Amino acid sequence: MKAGVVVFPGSNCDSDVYSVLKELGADVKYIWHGEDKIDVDLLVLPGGFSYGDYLRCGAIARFSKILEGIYDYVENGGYVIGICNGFQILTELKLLPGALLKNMDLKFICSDCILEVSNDNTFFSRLYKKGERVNFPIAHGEGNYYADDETLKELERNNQIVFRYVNNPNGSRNDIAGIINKKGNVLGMMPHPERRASSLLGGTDGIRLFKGMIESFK
Amino acid sequence: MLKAYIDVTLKKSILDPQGTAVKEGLSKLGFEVETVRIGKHIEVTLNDMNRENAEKLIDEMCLKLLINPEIEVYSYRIEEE
Amino acid sequence: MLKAYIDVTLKKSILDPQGTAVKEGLSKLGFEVETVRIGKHIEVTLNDMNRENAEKLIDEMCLKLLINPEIEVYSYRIEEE
Amino acid sequence: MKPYKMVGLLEEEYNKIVEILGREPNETELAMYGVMWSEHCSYKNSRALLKLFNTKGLRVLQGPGENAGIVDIGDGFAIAMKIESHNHPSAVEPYQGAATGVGGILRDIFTMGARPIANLNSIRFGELKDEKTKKLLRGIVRGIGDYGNCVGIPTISGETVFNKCYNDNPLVNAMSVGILEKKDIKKGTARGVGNSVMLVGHTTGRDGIGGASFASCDLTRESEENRSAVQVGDPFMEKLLMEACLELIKTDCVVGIQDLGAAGLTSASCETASRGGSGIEIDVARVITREKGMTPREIMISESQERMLVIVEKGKEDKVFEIFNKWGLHAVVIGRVTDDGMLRVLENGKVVAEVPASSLADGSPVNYRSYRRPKYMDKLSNMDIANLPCPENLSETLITMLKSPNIASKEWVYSQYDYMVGTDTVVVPGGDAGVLRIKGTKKGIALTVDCNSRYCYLNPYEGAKSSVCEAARNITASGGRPIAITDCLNFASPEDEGVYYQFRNSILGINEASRILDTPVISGNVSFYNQSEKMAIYPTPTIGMVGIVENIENSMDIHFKDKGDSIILVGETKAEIGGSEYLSAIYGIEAGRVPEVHVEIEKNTNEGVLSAIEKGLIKSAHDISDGGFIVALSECCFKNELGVNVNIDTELREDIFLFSESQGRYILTASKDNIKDIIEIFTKLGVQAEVVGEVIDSDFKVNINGRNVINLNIKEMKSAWKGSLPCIMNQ
Ligand SMILES: Nc1ncnc2c1ncn2[C@@H]1O[C@H](COP(=O)(O)OP(=O)(O)O)[C@@H](O)[C@H]1O
Ligand SMILES: [Mg+2]
Repeated sequence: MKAGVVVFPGSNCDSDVYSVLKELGADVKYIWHGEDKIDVDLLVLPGGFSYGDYLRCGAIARFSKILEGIYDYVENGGYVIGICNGFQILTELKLLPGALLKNMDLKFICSDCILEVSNDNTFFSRLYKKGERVNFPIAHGEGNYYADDETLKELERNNQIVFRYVNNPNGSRNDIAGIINKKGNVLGMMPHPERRASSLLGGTDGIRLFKGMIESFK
Repeated sequence: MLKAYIDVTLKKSILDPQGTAVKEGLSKLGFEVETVRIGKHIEVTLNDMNRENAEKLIDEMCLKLLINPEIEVYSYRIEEE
Repeated sequence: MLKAYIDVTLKKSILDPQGTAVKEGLSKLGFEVETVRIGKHIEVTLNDMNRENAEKLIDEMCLKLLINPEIEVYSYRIEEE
Repeated sequence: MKPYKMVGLLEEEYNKIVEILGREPNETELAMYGVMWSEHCSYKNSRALLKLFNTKGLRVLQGPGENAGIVDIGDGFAIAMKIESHNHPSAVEPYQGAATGVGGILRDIFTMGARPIANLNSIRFGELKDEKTKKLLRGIVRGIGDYGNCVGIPTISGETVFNKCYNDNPLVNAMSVGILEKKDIKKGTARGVGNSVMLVGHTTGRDGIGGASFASCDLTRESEENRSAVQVGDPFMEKLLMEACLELIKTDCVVGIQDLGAAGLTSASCETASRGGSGIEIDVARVITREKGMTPREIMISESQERMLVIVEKGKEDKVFEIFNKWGLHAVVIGRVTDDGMLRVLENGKVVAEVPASSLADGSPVNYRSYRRPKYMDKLSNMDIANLPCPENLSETLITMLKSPNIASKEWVYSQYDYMVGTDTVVVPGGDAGVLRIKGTKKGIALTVDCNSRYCYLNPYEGAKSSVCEAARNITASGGRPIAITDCLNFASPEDEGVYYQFRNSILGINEASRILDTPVISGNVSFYNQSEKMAIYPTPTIGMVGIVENIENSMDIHFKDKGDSIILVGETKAEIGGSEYLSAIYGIEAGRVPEVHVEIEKNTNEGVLSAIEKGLIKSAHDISDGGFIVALSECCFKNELGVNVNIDTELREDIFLFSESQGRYILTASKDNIKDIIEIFTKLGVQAEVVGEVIDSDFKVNINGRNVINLNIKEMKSAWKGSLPCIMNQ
């Protein structure tokens, strides 16, 4: 599998994801936001504060050169994972429905966070078991997932919710922590699986997400 | 030159915890108010052009970048500078 | 009921990183504008009172809580609801 | 008002300037002297004493005098670190003041060629009763968090202290730590006639004009109206600037590099010139300004953030343009290096200021201030505290202690900081020191900031010594060997003889501990005039410390792990509740004799703890500080919700044993099999260590001389401790 981690001005979890993929033996590279060709099997939109997140999170990054071709790429079955800021960018791109609002208590939250796997039947989550609880840390100020009632119903109906918070930390509707598009090749999630890839750093729950993706290509 | 004053607020149907927090803050200081909503205020200075074009331009900017229609609404006024 | 629409912006001499970023964002989309400044927009609904009192009240709220006169300025209009 | 007064200078200082120049300075020159000779930039009231510091050591690659100090950690790597105050700006505009404090300290680190890898902060507030203090706490924490989070630097440790002496003067001390390869060290030096002087990063505006002199005066009404002195931070720009500078430093075109902090372009240019023994000529017309019509004076002293001065080898400017262009940043050549030792400022080719660079940088008069032991000290330290009644219900007393803001969990604070970004944080906030792994090696570093300002108030010498020792214990408990100090000396007015006594004795205290522990002072900062008309802050010499964890697998946290493990108390408990958190929180008294600290014993004790850790004998380690044995014991239980059964034999009164803050103590746990070996280690070192109990399920039971004095449930204690700050903040 060829993976590419996009570097926007203001990305700061780019090297964290890169290292995890690299350690797992993936063929991974950085992709500068100003490049114009997506020539990988998996595109990673990493966490951080692209363009300072100054207007709305992800609002400006969405117009990066590299993302011009993302609709075609997704249409043709290319995989995309957006983590934290990456999730925000995916909603701004409308590749995923809804939006991420300020956390309910208005504070940035960094902490461990227990999630329940709601859908284990995706390219991304296949090494987890439905109902299983995992600990991925969160670190965000605007992770409060919002979609209108209609959209929520549809997400539920199509089984598009992949991860849910066990103790909702930010006010997200339906405890949503991560969702996938209908086609099943675009995942957006607020928690950081890349921060749980070593027992030295508190656990390895996150590593299966990356392993799962890599193994799918073998 | 023209100046557009744009106000962006969350849709009515969406909770505004920031507004609620400010309302509470005001009440602690003894100011009792009915509601508070908080949004963004954007001032854009444009080169001279006719008003109609300016309005079209501002609408376009709002819809493309300045707001997210999923969650926000906007209004504006344009003045000569 | 009265509604006050308050706009809070950074003082002119103070850097507005948000505005700068948005200006560049707009320019990438082909919108060339002179300047962008971003501030807060606050809507406060008050119980009925005379306009003069309402203005006094809003001024007080602004200075006490809503703004920091160190770096921000404000303006507002009041309308009947 | 006399013009020199307007820029904050004294008559004799003005006369000295006239003498240096052989003429009257013009307006621009005077403003430049005003900012450079301000207390904040010139250290005129502290320089003489700072010379006393122990600054040398085998590991020291760069001591005080540069933007940050650097120590060697082996394997070709070095650590740069520095702490700095942003007290005054944060008092006036908490969010931006604290944010720009973080921004400034980060630039100090990457200026040295180091990539910032961790931030720390020490923040101090008045009593958490009134809305004003809560607003400060909210704003300052958010400011620190937003800036560091956005740049992507984890904030891995810190301290948050409340005391009424900070009611009008909150303290914000920001510390940053970076890593670099030894060969990449860069300095803020201008050399080589004809080399280009480039200004990179943000544009220059009118914000923050006069900030340096602002930081050097009392917080009176006048300064509250002093409106342009606050700056707005742009962490996004900082991130880009950091990446661009680090990329640039890897090329061969940089001769010197220096951030623009207080006193802006003036200080960056005169300091680089002065360090390099050269001169600099710049044309302000080339500086990109944010506003039209800025005067040379304004451009020279603007403190607009996120800017750097780079001295570039002649002919290699294009490389700089290329890199900065890629990151979407400005870079302009504003001048060149000369050999006449002058800082010459031109405007479109016309000279508007011309002064000897070194006279600005190092020429200010040095004040040898007089000092006298303040009267309150004897009165307070002789106060009789032995006759205070012992509380009847010590369980209740403990709960009250756990809820008191100084003891309560600081999660409300540090959960607003991204402490994991970068995926190197091995020990997270909430314990003793924070620990980071160093990728590509087996090593880690441990980091902490500490100061017990109540001790320093009652006895500056012992208090400062204790603060160094506490920092060293925090490092040790995390599995690190302390190697260097950065200090931030926060005091009231140096013009007050009593304050100067506090200042002098604090330095002597730091120095003694630093020599014995072999932790040289490699960088630091002084902040005076932390006082209002009503009160002065307690002397607050904040100690930032770094230690090496030889094998990162051995890093340690404070949390009890398994039922049945033995609890070991290391060190001797004496009747030392003077200046304690107990006296303050329960009796409202801040007096008494502060605990004695014997640095030699501390050193031995630390050796013992470290050796037990490195041999893999123990499972948790926590030092005993604020709140004494019983508070430290409680803190070890919370994370894994385990309890204790502890039996103490002592001659001391029960409350005194439990809450005494005797120094040099730790709580360790280990499985029963290892106890013999551990005790032996300490016995050999002549350090007291004994098993006092064991880890059990969920009850917290303490018996003294066979009598049960505390009987609580861990869940109940934890909710008191954890819920306290959020509860107070939401009231
Ligand atoms: N302002 C802060 N920033 C980051 N971490 C903090 C802050 N305040 C407290 N902490 C965390 O909480 C821990 C406990 O604080 P404290 O009781 O002061 O510790 P100690 O007495 O060991 O220095 C600190 O070691 C640190 O990890
Ligand atoms: Mg400690």
